Amino acid sequence: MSTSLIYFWACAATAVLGGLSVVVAKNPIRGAMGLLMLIVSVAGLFLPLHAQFLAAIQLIVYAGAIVVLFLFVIMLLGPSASTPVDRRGTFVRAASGGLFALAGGAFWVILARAVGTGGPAAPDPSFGGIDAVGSVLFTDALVPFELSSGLLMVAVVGAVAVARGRQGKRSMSESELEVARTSVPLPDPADKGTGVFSHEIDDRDAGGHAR
Amino acid sequence: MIPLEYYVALSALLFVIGGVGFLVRRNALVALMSIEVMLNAANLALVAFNRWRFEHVDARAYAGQDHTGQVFAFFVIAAEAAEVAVGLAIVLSLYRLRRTVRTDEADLLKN
Amino acid sequence: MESPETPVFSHEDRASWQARLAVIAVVAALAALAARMSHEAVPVLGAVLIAALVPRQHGWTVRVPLAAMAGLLALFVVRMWPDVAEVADATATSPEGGHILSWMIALPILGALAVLVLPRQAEGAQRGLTLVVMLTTLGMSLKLLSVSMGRGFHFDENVAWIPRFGIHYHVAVDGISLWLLILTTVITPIATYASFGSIHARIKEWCFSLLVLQCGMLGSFVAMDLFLFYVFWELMLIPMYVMIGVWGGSSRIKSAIKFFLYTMFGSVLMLGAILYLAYDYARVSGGPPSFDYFELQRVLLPLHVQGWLWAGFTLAFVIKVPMFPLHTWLPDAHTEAPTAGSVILAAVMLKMGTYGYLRFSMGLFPEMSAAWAPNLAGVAVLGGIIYGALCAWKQDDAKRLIAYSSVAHLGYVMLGLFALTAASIEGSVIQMVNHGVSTGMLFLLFGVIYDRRHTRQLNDFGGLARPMPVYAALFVVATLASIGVPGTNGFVGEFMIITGTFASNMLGHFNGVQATGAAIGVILGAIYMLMVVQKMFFGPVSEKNAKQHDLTARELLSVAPLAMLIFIIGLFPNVFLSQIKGAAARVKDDFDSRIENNPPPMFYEGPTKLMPRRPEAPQPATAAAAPH
Amino acid sequence: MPSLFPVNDYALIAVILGMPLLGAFVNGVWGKRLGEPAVKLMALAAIGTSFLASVVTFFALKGTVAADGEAKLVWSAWEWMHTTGGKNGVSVPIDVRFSIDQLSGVMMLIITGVGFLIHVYATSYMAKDEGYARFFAYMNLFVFSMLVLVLADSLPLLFVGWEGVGLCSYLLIGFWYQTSANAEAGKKAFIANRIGDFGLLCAMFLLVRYTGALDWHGISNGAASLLNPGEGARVHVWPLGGGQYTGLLHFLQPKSPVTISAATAVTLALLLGCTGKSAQIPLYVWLPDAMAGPTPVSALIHAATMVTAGVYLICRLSFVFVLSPFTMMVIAVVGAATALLAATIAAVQNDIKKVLAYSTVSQLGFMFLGVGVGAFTAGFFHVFTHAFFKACLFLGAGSVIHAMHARIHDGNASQDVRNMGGLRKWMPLTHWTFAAATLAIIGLPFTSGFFSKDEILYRAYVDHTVNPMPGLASRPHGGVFEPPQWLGPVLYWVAWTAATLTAFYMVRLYLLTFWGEFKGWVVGRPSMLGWPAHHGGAKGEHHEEDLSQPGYAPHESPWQMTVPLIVLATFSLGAGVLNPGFGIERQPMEHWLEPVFHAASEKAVLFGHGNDAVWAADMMWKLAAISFLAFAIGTAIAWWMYIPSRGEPARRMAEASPGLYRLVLDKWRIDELYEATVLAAVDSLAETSAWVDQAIVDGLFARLTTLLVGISGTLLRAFQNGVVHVYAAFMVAGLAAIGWFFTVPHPAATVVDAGNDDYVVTAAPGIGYAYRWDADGDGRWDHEGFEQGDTTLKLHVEPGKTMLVRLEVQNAFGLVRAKKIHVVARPQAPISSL
Repeated sequence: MSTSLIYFWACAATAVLGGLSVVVAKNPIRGAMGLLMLIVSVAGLFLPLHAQFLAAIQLIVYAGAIVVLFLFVIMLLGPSASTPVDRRGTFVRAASGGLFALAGGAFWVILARAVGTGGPAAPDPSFGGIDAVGSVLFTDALVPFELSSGLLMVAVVGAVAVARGRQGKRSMSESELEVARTSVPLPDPADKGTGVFSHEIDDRDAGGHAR
Repeated sequence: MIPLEYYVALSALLFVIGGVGFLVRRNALVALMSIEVMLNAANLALVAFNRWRFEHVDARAYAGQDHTGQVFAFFVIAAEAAEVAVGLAIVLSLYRLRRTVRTDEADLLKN
Repeated sequence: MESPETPVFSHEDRASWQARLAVIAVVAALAALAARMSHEAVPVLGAVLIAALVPRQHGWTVRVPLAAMAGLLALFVVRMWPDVAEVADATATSPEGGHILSWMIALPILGALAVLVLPRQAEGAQRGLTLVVMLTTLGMSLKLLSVSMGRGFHFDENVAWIPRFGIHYHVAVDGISLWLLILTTVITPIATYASFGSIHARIKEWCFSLLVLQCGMLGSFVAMDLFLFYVFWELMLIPMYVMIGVWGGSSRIKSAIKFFLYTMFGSVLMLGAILYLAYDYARVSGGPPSFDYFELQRVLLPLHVQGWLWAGFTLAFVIKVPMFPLHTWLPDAHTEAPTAGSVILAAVMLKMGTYGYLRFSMGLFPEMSAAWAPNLAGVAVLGGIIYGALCAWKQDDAKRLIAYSSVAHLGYVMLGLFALTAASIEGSVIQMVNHGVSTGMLFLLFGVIYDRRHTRQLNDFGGLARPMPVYAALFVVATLASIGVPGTNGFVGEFMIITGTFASNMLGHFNGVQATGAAIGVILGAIYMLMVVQKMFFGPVSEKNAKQHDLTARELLSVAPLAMLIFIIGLFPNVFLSQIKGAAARVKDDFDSRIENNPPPMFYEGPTKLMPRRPEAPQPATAAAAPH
Repeated sequence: MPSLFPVNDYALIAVILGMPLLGAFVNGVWGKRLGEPAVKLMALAAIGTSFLASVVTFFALKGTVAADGEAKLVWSAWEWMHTTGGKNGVSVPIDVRFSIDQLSGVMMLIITGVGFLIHVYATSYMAKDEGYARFFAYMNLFVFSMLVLVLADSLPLLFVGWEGVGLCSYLLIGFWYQTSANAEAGKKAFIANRIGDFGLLCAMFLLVRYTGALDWHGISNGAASLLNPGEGARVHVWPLGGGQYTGLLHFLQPKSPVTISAATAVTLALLLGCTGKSAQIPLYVWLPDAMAGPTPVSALIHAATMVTAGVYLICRLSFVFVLSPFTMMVIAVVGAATALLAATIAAVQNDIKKVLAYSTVSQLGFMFLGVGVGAFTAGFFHVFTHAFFKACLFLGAGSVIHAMHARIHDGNASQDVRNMGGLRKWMPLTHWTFAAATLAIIGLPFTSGFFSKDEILYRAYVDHTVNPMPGLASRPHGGVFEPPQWLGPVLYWVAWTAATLTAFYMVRLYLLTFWGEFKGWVVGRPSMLGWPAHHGGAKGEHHEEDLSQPGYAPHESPWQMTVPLIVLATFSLGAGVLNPGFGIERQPMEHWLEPVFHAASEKAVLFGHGNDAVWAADMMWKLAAISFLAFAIGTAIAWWMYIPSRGEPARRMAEASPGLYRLVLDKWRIDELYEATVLAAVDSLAETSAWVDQAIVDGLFARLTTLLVGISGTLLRAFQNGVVHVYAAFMVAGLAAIGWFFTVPHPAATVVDAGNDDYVVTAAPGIGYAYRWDADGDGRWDHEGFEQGDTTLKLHVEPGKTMLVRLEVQNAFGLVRAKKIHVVARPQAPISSL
């Protein structure tokens, strides 16, 4: 059992654990931590596959930015971020989950059969390095590269527009008011929201126009 | 050396976990996170095949063909970042409107 | 038909009428003398003189264009007179250069764009530009007549457009599409010129849609590449939808949508069939797929496959024709369409269906066409000719009546195509042109009375012959052409179709019954058209009709060429038939060569097979031809 | 003269045809501006020159025919069109060719001659009419169309004239279109003619198919093929489509299909056309209504020329008609029946023009009878004589109506015989010419009517038509149809009664009009009181005259009207001399027309009792006596009834059986019969088809589809319940289904013909598929395991042999599904490139 095998099994175990915790955790923060664990272990797996540049990117972008963003949002939402346990519609969800697992398994069988066996031999060291991937990035994959920059810009602008809410002159439109009024159980004033927005909620009550 | 099936099996498992998570959990945030899991699984498969392809296929359509998998994974990450940003923004505005993140509540588009 | 206030001539006018008669005698002598000198001059001179003298109330602004029209048509007949020793049917297609067809398609589109550029207020400029573009297109289309068509394809242009999918910009004209092209380039300017009298809102969009429509129609008549044909087929649809939807009558939106959906439903199935055929060709020939008509003609498909493809194509064309079950969009479209829209829809767009069936359904799938010919001929006779005429008889809305009469007339055309003898194909091609001329003229005339009385109900008119004698005379001429009285153009087509149907062996033992049914159509035609003439022109004149003034200059000038064409095709059909004869014979021979090997009942069930190219097909596009 | 106009390019025909056309065009277009005198001059000049040219042509024809009987003067203008015909679909040219032979020569003379006289008559009859130019334009156009009909050298060109005449009669009957009744009558005439044209159209496509030609010469050459035995010349009548139907109701089909010989089919179709145009039994209803037109129109069109077109066509195609004795019998029977029916109706009519109209129908019945029994010359000679005396009668009636119109303006009243009487005192010329024509029509011996009608009666009794090619046309079961022996005598006696009735009603009409005292208005000097009322009225104003006031006596018509009357009267008396019959050897008409009809009658028309000429000869004098008896009885009864007893017996008979009298007065209610049956059927069919089109066809394709789309829309909305998980569940279900579809093995293969007999069979690709072939079809797989890459198979199959290939597919999960594929190589018939 060579060290690489052990190394592989370790990373695989942490990855699966992380994944499970994302799914199972009651509290979203534990989920975020599980996600972090998953991302780090996947980055680890990239190294034996000669994808050093990608492992680095994974750590920086994923771990550094996306998981942090998640945590940030979870903190914003506070306790209501975790949804109460709700038994309704379990059958539908369980059925779709099971079906999905079955499809995943079948897919794996086909893929394995198509791929055939045999482990990879050691390529030369420059494979997967930053200069190799970088050169490809800026020659053949230039167009997707520029496009992805555009994509990110759009995403940022979108996020700002969506999340900015209505600091502007218009209060909630009639339909939103009506919907908000009808279907959401009124939180009892005692339950002071701990989320960052909680101040906003109280102001609105005080301002009276939200009700 | 670790044969390719191991990597493929792992990515399939992770993918399934992410998928089940997305389908089962009612929480919007967890849904987003399980998408992350699925995408990571995909990245892992991409890189694994990229590595495996180096020996088994010698036809080079163009010079940089060795790293196609990795470049593709790179762009998956970029797309993922954009997706999460917007996703979370939506969750926030949902929260502001309905003060919950339960996906059942977000049914404004009902019939 | 004379107007009531006849000046009573007293005796001292005797000198004036003697002078007039002397003039007539001199003119007659002059014409006789010219006849002796050169045969060419006489008809042209005669036509010019007669046309100049005919109109009564109108000044020289009407007489000169009328005379010019008459002179041109006479020159056309004399110049195009088929010399007895018909030139050997040139199968080899002489590659005439000059890109005439491409220019004919491009000019309307450029004109359309130019109209868009003009300022919205400059309505005069827009109208002028549209007419100039259309007339130049007409001038160019006359160049096509310089070549005697024979059996092959002329003015062939073949350039690779999208090589990967084997799509070529391939246009060519042959005996079948020649007269339809010229019908389009003649009818569109007439309809446009007439429409400027009644359409006063949104002139710019009106001119734009007319020009785009003309481009679509011209394109689909010459397209020899199925993809290109489909592009023009769809291009044609939108402007007509807009014309009905924007400038139409009361419930125009409903009819426009109905028209659009009917045709779209058919053409979508056709698209599916085209794609399957192209890729089946690729599979069999090993190379890239090809949408070229002559390449796809080589594909011999097994029965069941050919059945579905043929059904896809034929459904699209049957809806367009329209034939019996799928014809209900036509009356609605016609009642709501503006006059010019109706004229173009009836005169040219309906021929798209019949031309398409002849060119594509029969060209690509001869076996299935032969198998279904008897049944469809039955539908054409019972559902089209007799049913259409009976429905027309019971309509009290004028335009609906003419729409149903179009269903009846096109029943004849389709019967000619199903019968598939040389005479019946020629008859149906010439009948397509005839129907265009006579129904176009009827719609123009209905437009005249609609602009005055704004009603289409026949019972509102009565005794119009007294206040509007010239209108009544022209209407009777159009009615005679529509009924098919010999000497007018209607009879030529009907006679050839009926005799061709009886002499056909493609209709099983039903050729007798089909021919008799078609002949019965002649009676029904007389019944409903005379009912219209009776209700509109004879009988006591009601007070509202009494003070209607006769045809204005614009109306007379737009109807006159069609009236002349009615008699020219009626009396000298050989000028037209000599061009169609070669192509009709080619279609018949192509059919026979395929049907001999697998006559209808015992069909070809083997794998798809590629057959050699047809001799008359123009040279395939050289692969190396650099795309323009 | 002949040098200027060679026989085969006889340009003078262009003048004969061209002048009326020029007249029509000039009057039609510039009539208003030219003024009445110019229009009159133009019209008369056109017909006059055409008449002169006809006379010159006639003499030229006489010269050429003297040399060779079969010769024709031919002028071909241009090639009109072409169609497919004959056995193997050869192209049959149809060109604008006119030819004059003996038959059309005589017809040409009648048309232009009588036409010219009627035009002169019309110039004064229509003097004050406001549509003067339009009238003469139509009259000239009519003469042109009639000449085209008569001079055409082919059936389609005849059809041009045929429809042209129908069109002109439509325009002329509805000339005074202000009153819708006239327009209605015009429409009825055109549609009735159109039904006849339908018959002609069917005849044309039959002829072009079986004889392969449409011009007279071509048809006569190909006429034999109309009758050749076997399947060739049989027309399937019932069951439609030749009995291929093997479905549920096939037992309804007769054992052997009902077929008739092509000759009978063609001739019956032609007969339908002729009855339409010449107003015989089924389609005669339009002629009496056509009296709504001006009287010169009735004279020209509905007496002299157009109505005889049917008889002309039968004479022209006599060699085709003779091929089917059945049709000859039908023609004879139709003719006799029409003669009798029309005679009975005419006997009770009170309108002078209606009586003459029915008399025309009856006389046409005689002509059809003559032609039907094979006596073409006799039939045609009756056409010749009838043209004169019937035109003279109509013009006479016109001048009487013209006179009555002075004070009785109402259209019907001025034509009612009961308002007339005793006009012989004031209108001597009209009276004598009318009398002469009456004597001719009732058959006074030595007048033209006597000779022509008597010949027809005699030949009806004696002749017996038989198929000229008995050997050829043997029907599958038994010999050729032959009319029964007793047919001749029956036809004779029917015709005899009709002749008697003719004599009766013509003499009755003559006596009521010209004898007795004037019943119109009190004749005397108009008193001063009534002066303004009478003369103030402008011509167009239709106020009712106060008839009790005395008014001027009806005055004689001007010379333009009486001169033509005189000419026609003399002809109607003297024309008999051309073909007296009765064994006199100088038969100029018979000799003149012999070359035209000998092709038809030489073997087909025999004498009765087995062609016994002696029996026929002595029967002639007996029959002549009996037919004179018909004339005598009819005249005597009429004279007795209306002069000595002043019409009392007629009134008593009317009271005795009012129902029958009313029935006959209403023309046996045939019009109502048609209304109830044929027209009602077509009308209801039209109503149902219009309703079906609106409700069912439109409903099915337009409204039903919109309904379906609407319903399916609402159904699918129910699935949008807003819960994201449900959507996700659907997505996963979709994914699973597609996954299942792709992984389940689908064994499919396509066969491609790779040329020179080898075929490539390619199996359809799939994710993770493995294949196993059995190429030689021997049941054992080529090799045990499944290979993934083994997707194509190349086979070499000789033509005519069938190869069986089996394919088995295994998918990624080991599921296996087998499939048999046939590779068929058909007999490789050489597909010629052309």
